Amino acid sequence: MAVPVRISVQAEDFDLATELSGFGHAANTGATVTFTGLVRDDTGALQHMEIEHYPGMCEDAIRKIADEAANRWALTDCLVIHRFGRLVPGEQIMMVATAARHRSEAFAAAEFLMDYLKSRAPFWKKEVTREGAEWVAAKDSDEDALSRW
Amino acid sequence: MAVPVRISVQAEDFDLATELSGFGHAANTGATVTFTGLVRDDTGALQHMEIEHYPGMCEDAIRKIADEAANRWALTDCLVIHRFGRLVPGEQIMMVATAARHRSEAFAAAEFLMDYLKSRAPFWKKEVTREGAEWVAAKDSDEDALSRW
Amino acid sequence: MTLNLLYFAWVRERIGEPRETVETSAETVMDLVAELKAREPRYELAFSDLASLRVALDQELAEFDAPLAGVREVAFFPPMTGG
Amino acid sequence: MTLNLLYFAWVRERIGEPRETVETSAETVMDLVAELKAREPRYELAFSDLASLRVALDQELAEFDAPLAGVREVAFFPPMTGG
Repeated sequence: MAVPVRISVQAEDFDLATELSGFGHAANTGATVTFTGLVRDDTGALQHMEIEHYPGMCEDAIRKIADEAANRWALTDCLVIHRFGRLVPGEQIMMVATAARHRSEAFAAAEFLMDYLKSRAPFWKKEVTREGAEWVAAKDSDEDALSRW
Repeated sequence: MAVPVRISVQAEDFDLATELSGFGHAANTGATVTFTGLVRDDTGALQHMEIEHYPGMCEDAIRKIADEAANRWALTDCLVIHRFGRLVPGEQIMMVATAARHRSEAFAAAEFLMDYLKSRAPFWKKEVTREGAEWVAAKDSDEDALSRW
Repeated sequence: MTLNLLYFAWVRERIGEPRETVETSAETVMDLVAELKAREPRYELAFSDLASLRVALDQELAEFDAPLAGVREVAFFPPMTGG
Repeated sequence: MTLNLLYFAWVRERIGEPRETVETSAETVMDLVAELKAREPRYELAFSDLASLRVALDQELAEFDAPLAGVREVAFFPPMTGG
């Protein structure tokens, strides 16, 4: 299917509005969903986050996930942006956007994308605080989340 | 809880970017989800859609739904905009935005809002084609969707 | 008692006006509906299938057997189709 | 055969470099890991718990018993934490 799937793996920040201009404009689009992930700092201790990535594999891995979502839910548009490098609290880490005929398809595809990006896209997060640096551990629940699809 | 919940029932179109400027900026926000509903025209026959609403009840009904979502998923921000009046294909009908600590909460709250707005917010859609006008019938599936919450 | 009645969507179209004020001694919504249906064929038509109707009392969804005591505004409409 | 090895996140930090080229006759990923572990303590440390490691062959996720025939790039890393 000729679903437009756009993917960007980048160090630069992105602007949701700019990225969404022209998104989901097919006449058969009835619903668009966006997800934006941000660097959270619950305790005030986080200085920055460092996101490492596997450049060669990243875009391919994301494209496979996005293509599957696009086909499975007959998306009319699909966008994934994921950043790497140093990010401070409050900064945007990544976003996905999905467009479909109905809301249930747009929501399901966006959640599917997030679940798979979480544990199948080659990124690794390290949190740097005054006390030191620590790699964010993958959660069992992230792996479990895949079983629902 | 002092969750900021913003609601607008309006005839005018809205700009997602403008509405989201300053949205979800609390330090404990890790995820934001937006949903936008658009006037779909699968067949090319739709001339316009007319959305009737119950002015006195609308905002209260939406606020109750949004407050419940905000409390249930500990939202850090919440926005609902719903338009009424005459809309042509491709136009935006409504949007919701949710901000939370984790993605699962932001997604669940957005889907909950949509499910409840669909059959508990006093709006009625009429589709006008060259052949005439028809009120959009509520679907059993919309009512059924509420049972999952 | 005096009630403000509001009609929306095809209920409004069948009755032919969006609102009216009635004097009634109906005790429940159902009683009120019976009174209205007895008035004119357009009400009979609008209220012919209660299963396809919803009612709000003072802007809160209610059941058709709900009492009207203290109520000021009664709205009749088909199932909502927001979102 | 010549293999390009890539290391990410704490695997990279334990081994002390992001990439290297090795000559090996290992038949599977597991054989390769055994060879590396025998080389130096830093490899022993990096590969001490395979359950906490993932491997990609030519940029596709694979199992540790996968054959290396025809492979050019092997990447080792902890479970991914994207999104």
